Amino acid sequence: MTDTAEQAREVCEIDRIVIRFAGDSGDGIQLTGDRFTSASALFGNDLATLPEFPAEIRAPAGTLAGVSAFQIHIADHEITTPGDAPTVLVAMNPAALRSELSLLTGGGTIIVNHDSFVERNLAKAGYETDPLTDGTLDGYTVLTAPMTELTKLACQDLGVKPRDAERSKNFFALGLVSWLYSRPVESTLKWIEAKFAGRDAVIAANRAAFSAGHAYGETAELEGSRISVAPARLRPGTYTNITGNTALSWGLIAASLQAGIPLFLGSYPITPASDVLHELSKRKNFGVRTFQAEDEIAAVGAALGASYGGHIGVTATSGPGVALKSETIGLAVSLELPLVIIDIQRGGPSTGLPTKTEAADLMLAMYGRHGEAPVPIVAARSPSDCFFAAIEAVRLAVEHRTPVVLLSDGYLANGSEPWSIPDVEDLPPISFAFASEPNRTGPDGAPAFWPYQRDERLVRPWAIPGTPELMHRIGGIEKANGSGNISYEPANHQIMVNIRAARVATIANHIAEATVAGDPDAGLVVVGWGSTWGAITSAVERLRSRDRKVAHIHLRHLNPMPGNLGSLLAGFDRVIVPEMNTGQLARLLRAEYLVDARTISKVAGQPFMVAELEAAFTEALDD
Amino acid sequence: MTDTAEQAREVCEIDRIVIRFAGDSGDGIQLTGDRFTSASALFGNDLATLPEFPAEIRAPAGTLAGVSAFQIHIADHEITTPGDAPTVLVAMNPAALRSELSLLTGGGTIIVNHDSFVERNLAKAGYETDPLTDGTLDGYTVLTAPMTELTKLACQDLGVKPRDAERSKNFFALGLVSWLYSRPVESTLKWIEAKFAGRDAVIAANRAAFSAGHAYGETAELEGSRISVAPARLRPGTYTNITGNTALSWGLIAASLQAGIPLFLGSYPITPASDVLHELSKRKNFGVRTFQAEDEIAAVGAALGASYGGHIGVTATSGPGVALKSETIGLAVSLELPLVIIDIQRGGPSTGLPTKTEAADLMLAMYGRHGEAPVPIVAARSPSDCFFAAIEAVRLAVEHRTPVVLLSDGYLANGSEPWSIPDVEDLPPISFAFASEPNRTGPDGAPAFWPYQRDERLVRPWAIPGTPELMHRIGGIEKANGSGNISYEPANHQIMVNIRAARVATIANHIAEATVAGDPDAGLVVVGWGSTWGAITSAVERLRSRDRKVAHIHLRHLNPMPGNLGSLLAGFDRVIVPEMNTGQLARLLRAEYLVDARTISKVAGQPFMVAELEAAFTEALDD
Amino acid sequence: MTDVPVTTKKDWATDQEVRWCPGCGDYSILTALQLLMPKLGTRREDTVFVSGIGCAARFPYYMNTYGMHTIHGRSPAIATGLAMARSDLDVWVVGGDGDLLSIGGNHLIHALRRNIDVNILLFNNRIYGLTKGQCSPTSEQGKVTKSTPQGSLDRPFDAISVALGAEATFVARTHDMDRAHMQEMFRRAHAHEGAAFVEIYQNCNVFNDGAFDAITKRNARQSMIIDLRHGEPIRFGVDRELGVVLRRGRAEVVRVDDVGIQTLAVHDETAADPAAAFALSRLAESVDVPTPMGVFRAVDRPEYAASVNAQIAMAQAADGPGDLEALLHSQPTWQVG
Amino acid sequence: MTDVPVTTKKDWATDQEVRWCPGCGDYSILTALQLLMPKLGTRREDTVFVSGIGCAARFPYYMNTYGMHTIHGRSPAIATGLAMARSDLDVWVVGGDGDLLSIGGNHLIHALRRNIDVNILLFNNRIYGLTKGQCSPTSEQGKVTKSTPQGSLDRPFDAISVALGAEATFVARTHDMDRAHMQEMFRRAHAHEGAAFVEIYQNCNVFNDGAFDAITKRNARQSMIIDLRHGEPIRFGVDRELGVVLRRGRAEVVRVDDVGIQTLAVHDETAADPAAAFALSRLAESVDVPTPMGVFRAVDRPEYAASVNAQIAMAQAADGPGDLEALLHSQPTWQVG
Ligand SMILES: Cc1ncc(C[n+]2csc(CCOP(=O)(O)OP(=O)(O)O)c2C)c(N)n1
Ligand SMILES: Cc1ncc(C[n+]2csc(CCOP(=O)(O)OP(=O)(O)O)c2C)c(N)n1
Ligand code: SF4
Ligand code: SF4
Ligand SMILES: [Mg+2]
Ligand SMILES: [Mg+2]
Repeated sequence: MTDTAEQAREVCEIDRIVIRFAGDSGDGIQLTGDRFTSASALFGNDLATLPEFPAEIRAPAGTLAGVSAFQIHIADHEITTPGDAPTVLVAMNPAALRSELSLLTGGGTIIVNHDSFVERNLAKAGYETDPLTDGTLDGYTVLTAPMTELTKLACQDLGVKPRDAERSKNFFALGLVSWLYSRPVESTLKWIEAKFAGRDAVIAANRAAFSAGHAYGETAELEGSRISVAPARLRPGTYTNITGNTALSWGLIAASLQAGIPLFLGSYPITPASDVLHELSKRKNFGVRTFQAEDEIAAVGAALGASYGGHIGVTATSGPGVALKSETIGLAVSLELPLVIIDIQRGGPSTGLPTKTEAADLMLAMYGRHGEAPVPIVAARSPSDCFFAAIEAVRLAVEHRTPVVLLSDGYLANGSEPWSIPDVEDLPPISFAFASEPNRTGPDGAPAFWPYQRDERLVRPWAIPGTPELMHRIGGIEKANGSGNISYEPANHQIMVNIRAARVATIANHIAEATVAGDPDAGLVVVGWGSTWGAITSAVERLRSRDRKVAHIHLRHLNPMPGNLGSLLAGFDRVIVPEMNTGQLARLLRAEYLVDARTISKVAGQPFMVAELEAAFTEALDD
Repeated sequence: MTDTAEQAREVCEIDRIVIRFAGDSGDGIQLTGDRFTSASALFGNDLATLPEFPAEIRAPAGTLAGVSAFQIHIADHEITTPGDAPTVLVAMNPAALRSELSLLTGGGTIIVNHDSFVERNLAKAGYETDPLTDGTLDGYTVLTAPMTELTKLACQDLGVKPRDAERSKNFFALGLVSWLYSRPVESTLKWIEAKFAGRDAVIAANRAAFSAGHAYGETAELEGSRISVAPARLRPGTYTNITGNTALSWGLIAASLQAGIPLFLGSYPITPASDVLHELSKRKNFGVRTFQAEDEIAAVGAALGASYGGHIGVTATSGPGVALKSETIGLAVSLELPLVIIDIQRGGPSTGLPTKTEAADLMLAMYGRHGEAPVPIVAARSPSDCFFAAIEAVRLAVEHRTPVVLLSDGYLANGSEPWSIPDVEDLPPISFAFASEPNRTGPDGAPAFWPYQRDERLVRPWAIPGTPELMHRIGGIEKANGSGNISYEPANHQIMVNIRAARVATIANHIAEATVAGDPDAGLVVVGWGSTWGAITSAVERLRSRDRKVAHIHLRHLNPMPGNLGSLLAGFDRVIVPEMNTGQLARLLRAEYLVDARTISKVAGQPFMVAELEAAFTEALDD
Repeated sequence: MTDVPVTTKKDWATDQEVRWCPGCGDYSILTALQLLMPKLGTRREDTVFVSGIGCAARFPYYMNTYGMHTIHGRSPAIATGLAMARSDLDVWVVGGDGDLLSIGGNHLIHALRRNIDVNILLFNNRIYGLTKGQCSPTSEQGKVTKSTPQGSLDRPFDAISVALGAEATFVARTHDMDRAHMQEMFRRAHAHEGAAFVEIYQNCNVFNDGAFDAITKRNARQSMIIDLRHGEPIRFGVDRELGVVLRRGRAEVVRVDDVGIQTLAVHDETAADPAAAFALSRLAESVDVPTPMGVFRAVDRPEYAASVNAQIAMAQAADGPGDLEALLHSQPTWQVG
Repeated sequence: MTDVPVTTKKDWATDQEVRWCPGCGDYSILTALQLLMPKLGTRREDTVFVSGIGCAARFPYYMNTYGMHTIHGRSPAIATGLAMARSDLDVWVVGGDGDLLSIGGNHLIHALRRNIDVNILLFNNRIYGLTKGQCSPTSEQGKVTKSTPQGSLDRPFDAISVALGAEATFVARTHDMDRAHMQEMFRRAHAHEGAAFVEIYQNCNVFNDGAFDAITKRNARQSMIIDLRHGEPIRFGVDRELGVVLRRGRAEVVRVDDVGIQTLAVHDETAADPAAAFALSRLAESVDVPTPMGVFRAVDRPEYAASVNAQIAMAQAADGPGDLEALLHSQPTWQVG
C-alpha cells in the first residue's frame, strides 16, 4: 500500500529535515509522531525517530515534567540517526515550548497552538510573561495557530462535544505539518478510519481536525514557503518502519522457526523491555509461550526450565532484572543449556533513569556472575538490526548450548527506522539436533548416556525429557567432565573451568570476522558497539566528506571478540571508543590487546549527537 | 595459660613438620586437629592449619567421599602456609589412607589404626588387598597401632560401654602423636575436662584413650625416634590461634566500637560464610544485632535499612549470595550509605564446590551491578588479617558513605594461625559524625537540609531518622546533586555518574600506599591479592634464599588501587599475577596500567602450593 | 512521646509536586494519611516511610518525614532492618499489589510472621500502573492486559487470605473512596504493636478504571461492603437485612430473617485462631460480591525488635557489656618473649 | 500412557551412592517413592524431578528419571517453565523447608495459585540440614540453633496454612515414619491435575533429631495423628474417643462422648471454600498437639499448561498457524525500486 502527496505550487525542495513534536503527555504526541512517521515512510523518505516519554509516572497536565516529545529525521538520502537538533519544533503548550526550545537549531521554525498560551498554562510552565510576545522567540520563525478553537469549529456540526473535539487538536497539528512538509494525506485519513474503527464520533472529529489543519496551511498566509523532502534512493525492496523491540521480538520468532523448536519467553515487566513481552504475547499462533512471572528470577528460571524441556528459553529485561538473574545465569553456565538473556539497557545505577537510554551493562553481562562463568555477548546496532541480533543470539545459544546475553538499549527499543524486509529464505540457519540415543557403552557393556560427553566444539548433548534411554540428572554442583556425576576432584574442576572458558572462546571460530568501515588505511580507528553505530557512522562520513581519514569497527560480538580484531587494531596508531558508559569496552580492549584505547564517554541518558562525535573525532585526529 | 612438654631422652630436633590427620567424618578428625593445633600453639610453635571437610552432605561411613582431613604445619620459625605436602599422615581408616596417601611426601611417616583395616572397610575404600601388607606402603615409615582395641581396653574399668569407648579412639591417636612429636600433655587433659564438662563418662574415656595413646608411644617399640619442633622465635606478644571467620567477626565488632555505632548483621546461611553469623550471634552483649533473613536479598536489604537507621549494616555470604545481592548493592551505591558486603569466596560457578576454596569473585565485586556503580573492594590476606581487613572495610564504608565489598575465601575462613593479639588502643580510628542540623538556607530564608550536599571528599551527610529538622527522602532514581530531589536532567545525570566514580577514586588518597616486599630492585614483580599471600611470600623467600631476585606487591585494596601502584609496576620489566581464578586481577592491571601482567592460574578448589609458585616464578625468571 | 509539637496536614506534606495521574486513587489515600498523622501524637522526625517501586511506591516523596524509596519488592526487608535497628521509630511500608505481592511476596509474608513493627499499606489496584498496564497477582482471571491479550490465566491472590496464612497479627481492608474508614484503619494499624497489614482497594483510573466500583461506589457500599465491627453480629445491606454466618468452618452470606440474628457470626478480631478471619476473607471471592472491610484480625504477640532488644539485654546481663580486650583473649592464649 | 513397560524399584533407582546421614528420614521417603513409581503407570523418561539446594534437594540424583538439581529456592519457578513447555511430562519438585518456604517461598505460593501441574514434596525437618543446623521458617519459636544461640524469635509458618492461603488446589500432609500413608499421599498428588502440595514431616537425626517424635512415633500416632478421611467424621485416639468439630469458624478437638458423633466435622476435601481446611490446619499449632495428616484439600481447577495450550490453539484458530512472511509484512509497507 503506497500513496503519493499531491504536489502544490512554490514548494522548496530540501534534502533533510528534523521535526520535533512536543506537548503534554495527554496530547497524543506519540500517536501524532508515529503517524507522521508512517506517512513519511510510505512517501519513501529514509528516516529515524526518537520518542521521548516523560518519566514512567504521569505528571500533572501542563507541567514541564509532563512533556512528551517525538523527534523524526526525514531525508532524501540514507541517514542513521534521528538528528542532533530539530529544525522544526511543534509545541502544543507552553511547557513543551519551554522544555524543548533549547534543542531547536538557531533560526529554526516553531509551530505553536496559540490557544494553549494562557495565564494558567504559562504559569505552570514557569513563564512569567508570554514567550510568544516577550521576545523569547526572536530570531526564530514562529507560526502560531489557534488549533484548539479551529478544531472545535471543525467539529461543530459533527455532533461531537467540544470537550471531545478538543482532544483532536493534535490531528489539526498533524494536518498543518503535513501540508507544510508536503506529506501524503489520503493514507492518514484511511489510517484514522482503521485506528478508531467502531468509534465513529472520534473518527469524524479526527478527520475533520486533520483536514482543517491541512486547509489552514493552504489558505492562511504562512511565512516561509512550503517545504518538501523527496523520497530517498534506498536499496530496492519492500520496506516497513520498525522499532527495535518489535524487530527483536520478530527476530526471536524467526529464530525459533529456523531452529525448529518453540519459543518460551519468561519475563517480568520493566521499562523499556516490557514491549517484548507485549509483542510476543500477541504471537501465540507461532506456538510462542509467554509467561509473566512473579519476578525476574522466576522469569529466567522458567525460561531455563523450558530450555531443559527442549524449548528456546528466553528472558527479556533491563539492568535491574539482569542483576537479579545473575545467579540463575550462572546455573545455566554450569548446566550448559541454551538460554537467551535480553538486556534492554536503561539509565543506571539502581532505578536510575528508567525511560532514558544508556549502555552501561556491558561489564555486568561480561562479569556479573560468581566464579568463572563466561557467556557470549551479542549487541544490536540499530532498531532493525535487533531482528538479526536476536537470531544470532539464539543461534549461539542453541548451537553452542550456552546462555547468551543480547544487549539492546532504550534508544533502539523505542526508536524506529525503515527496514527492507528480508527474504525469509535468506535467514541464517540454526542447526542442531536433540540427542536421541546413548553415546557410550557402560562398564557393564550396556549402552549408557553421558550428558557431559562433548563434541569437537566442546558442546554437550541436549537430551530432553521424553527421550527413552537418556534419563540423566544435571545440577549446579561441579560435575565430572563426561559422566556429569557430581565431582569434587580438584583436577576435574580445573578441567571444567578450562572447558567452560574454551567453549566460549572457540565461538570466535563460528562468528563473522570484524570488518572495517571508512578508511582501512586511516591512522585512527573508532571502535564501537550497540546503538552508537548510527551516530558514529554519520560522524565518520562527515569527516570523510571533509577528506579526513577515519576507520570504523563496530562489534556485533563483545564476547568472544572476533578472532581478527587484535590484528586489525594493531594496524592503527590510535583507537578511540565512544560509549554511553564510562569506558567499558575500552577497558576490555585494553586488557585483551594491550592497546591504548581511549574513551569518549557520554552518560546523560541520551544518545550521542553526531556533532559531538564529529568534534571528538576531529580532536583525536588533530592532536 | 601455658604449659610445657616433658622432654624425654633421644629426641631429634627438626625445624618444621607437616602432619595430616585423616579419617571418617564421624571420627572427630577436626576436633583432633584443632586440639593438636592448640597444644602446638601453646607450646610456642608458629603454625598454619588447613581443615578439609567432605562435601556439605554427609557421606556413608568408611567411604572415600566421607573422608575428613586436617593438615597442620608447625615450625620453629615463621611460616605462612599449612605446608604443601604432609610428612606425616595419620589415617584412621582405609578410606583415609587411600584418599590422602598421594599427598604424603615420599618416605613420609604413616600412622594407622590397624583395627579399622578389615575386609568391609577395605572394600568400602576400594582396596582389593590390604595396603598394609601388599606393598602399597613400601618406602614409607609405617606405624600401626590397634587403636580401637587399646582404647576399649583403656576404658574397660571406667564403666564405659565398648561402643562409646570406641568413639574415643581419636584421642588415642592424639595421645600417640602428641608423644611422637613431643607435644604438651597437661593442657590437653585440662581441655578435655572443660570441653566435655558435665559428661563425666566421656571425659573419663577421652582422658583414658589419650593417656593410653601417649603411653603406647613411650612403651611400644616404635621405628624412628621421637621428634620435637622447638618453639618459634615469634615477635613478643600474647598469641592466640585464630581462624579467618572468627578474626573477621571480631574485626567487625572492633570496628563498631571504633566508630561508636552498633553493628547489624543481616545474613542468610551459606558455606563457608555461616560461621560469621554464628560467631556474631553469640556477641549480642556488644549490642550486635544479627538477623537470619529469608534469603540473601532480604539479608542485604535489612542491613541497608539498618544503615539508614545509623547502624553499621553488614551482610556476610559467598558467591551465590553476592550475585543475588547485586541489585540492592546498586541501590546502596545510589543512596550513598555505608554497607559492608562480605564475600567468603568458594568454588564456582553456580553451586560449584561449596566446601572448597577459590578467589574468582573479584570481577563480580568490581562489575557485578547494572549501570555505572563503582564500589571499593578490600581483601584479606591471612586468617588473622581478616580482623584488620574487616576494620578497614567498615572504615571506608562509614567514612566515605559507600557500600564496600570485603573479600575472603574458604581457605582463610577455616584456616588458622597464631595471632599476636593487638593492643586495643592501637586499632585504627573510624571518624565521622551524623548530621545534626540543616546545611543550607532555603529560598524562603529558612534553614533547609540537602541530603546530597557534599563535603570536600564528595561525601554526603548521614542524617538518621530521629534527628529533628533533617527529614529527607532518598531513593534509587537519579537525584539532583545537592538537593537529592528526583532529577531526569541529562546534565545532572552526567554529573552524578562522574561524582560516584570520583567518590571511589579519591579513596586512593585515604588508604595506605602499596609496598614492595622482597627485592625492590628485582626485574620480576609478583602481584597478588587475598589468600595467595602466604604461598607467594614463602615462594618468594625460597627464591631469594637461592639468591634469585624477586619483588612482591600484595594488594589490600583492589578498588581503588593504591595511587603509587602504577609507578611501582613501571619499575619492573616483568609482572606476574598468581590467582585462584583465570586471571581477574591481571585483567584489571592490564586495563588500568597497560602492563603486560601475566597470570599464574589455579582453579582446582585448593590453595597454591609453595612449590608450584616457586617453580612458576623460577620459570618466569629464567625465560 | 511527651509534648509532641502540634502539627497540621501541611507540616506533613513535602514541597514536591505530587506526580500521579489526575484522578488516581492514590491522592485520596495520601490526603487521608496527611490529615491523620497530626492526630497520632508522633513526630515527623521519628517517622519513616519505606517503599519499593511503583506508582504507590512514590508515596514517601510526599510525606515530610524520613523516607526511603527503594527497589521493587524489597521494602518489607529493608524496613525490617530499620525497625530492628531502631525500635524507637514509627516505620510505614507502602507499596502496590505488584510490589508487595508479586516480586515482594516473600519478604511480605516473612515480615508478617516475624511480627516486625511496621505498618504495611498495600495499595491494591489489581494492575501494574507504573509500567503501564500489565496484570498483577490480584488481577482477576481472564483479565485482558498488555501482557495477557487473551486474558490472564493466573488465579489471583486474596491479599487478606495470604496475610492470614502467613501468621499476621493485624490484618485489615479499606478503600480509597472512604476517608474516614481509611483513617480508622491507619490509626488502628499505627496503634498495633507488630506488623500491621492494611489492604486498600485503590482505583487506577488510567489502566484499570472502576475495578472496585461495584463495591466502593457510594450507592453500592451499603449492600456490597460487609462492615466488620468487633463484638458485633456481622450485618450489612441497605436495611441491614443481610448477615454472615459461620457454618461448617466457612462463612456464608444469609438473609437475617432466614436465620435469625442470634445465629449471625459475631465478629471477634482478637480470636487467637485466625480461622474465622480467614473464612471471612474468602467472601471477597470476586469484585462483584459483598466484600468484608475493616479489621479482620488484631491479636497481641511480642513485637520483633522488642524481643531482639531483650536478647541483647539478657546477653549483657549474662556476659557483661562487650569488652573487646576480653573478647580478643577469650580463646586459649600464650606469651612469646 | 498406553502399554507402559513393567518396572520395579530398582529401575527407578540410579547407580549413585545415596549420600544422606545414616538414619536420615530422607531415606524412607526415597524408598517409598521408588517403590511407588512403578505403580503409577508412567514412564521414567517422561518423569522429571526438579529440586533446589539442601539435603532434601539431593533427591533427583537418586531417581533414574530426568532430573534438575538447581539452585536454592528456585525449583518451583524452574519447574513452572518446564511444566508449561512440556505438559506431557510428569514433573515433581522436591525441597526442604528452607528451600521452599524461606528463600523459595514466593515461587512456591505463585506456583500454587497458578495451579502449575507439578507435584511438590516439601521435606519439613524444621531445620537447615545441609548448612549444618540453623533455624528454618518452620523451626519452633525459642529454638536454639547455631544462628540463634538465645533461641529463635521467629514465629514459624504452618506450611499447610501458607499453601491454603495461596489458593492451592491440592494440599496434604504425611510423615516419614509411615510408608503406606506417604505412598497414598504421593499417589493422590500424582493423580491431581495442577499443583499438588505435600508436606512431609521428616526427621533430621543429626541436627534436629526427634522433632516429630511426639506425633509420629508408632506408639504416639493413634492419639496424636488426626487422620483426615474424605466424607468421614474426623475422629482419632486410641479408641477413636477424640474428634474434631468446627465451631465459630474454627476447629476444636473434643471428646466424642461430650458432643456426640453427629456434631463431629465431616471432612470434605473437595469443598470449594478452603476455609474449613484452613481451620483444620490450625490444629497443628505446635509439635506436641494432635496434628492432622492426610489430604486437606483436593479441588478441580484448570491446570495452567492446559490453559496455555488452549490459548495457543485459539490463537492459531484465529490467526492461522504462524507465518513469518506475513508477520514481517503485518505493518504498513512500501516498495522502493
Ligand atoms: C527489579 C525491577 N523489576 C521490575 C521493575 C519495573 N516495575 C516498576 S513498578 C512495577 C510494578 C507496578 O505495579 P504495582 O506494584 O502494583 O504498583 P502500582 O504502579 O500499580 O501502584 C514494575 C514491574 C523495576 N522497577 N524493578
Ligand atoms: C543462594 C544460596 N543461599 C544459601 C545457600 C546455602 N544453603 C544450602 S541448603 C540451605 C538450606 C537447607 O535447609 P533446607 O532447605 O530445609 O533443606 P535440608 O538440608 O534441611 O533438607 C542453605 C541455606 C545456597 N546453597 N545458595
Ligand atoms: S497509572 Fe494508575 S495507579 Fe499509577 S498514577 Fe496513574 S492512575 Fe494512579
Ligand atoms: S543433615 Fe539431617 S537432613 Fe541432612 S542428610 Fe543428615 S540427617 Fe538428613
Ligand atoms: Mg498495582
Ligand atoms: Mg530442612
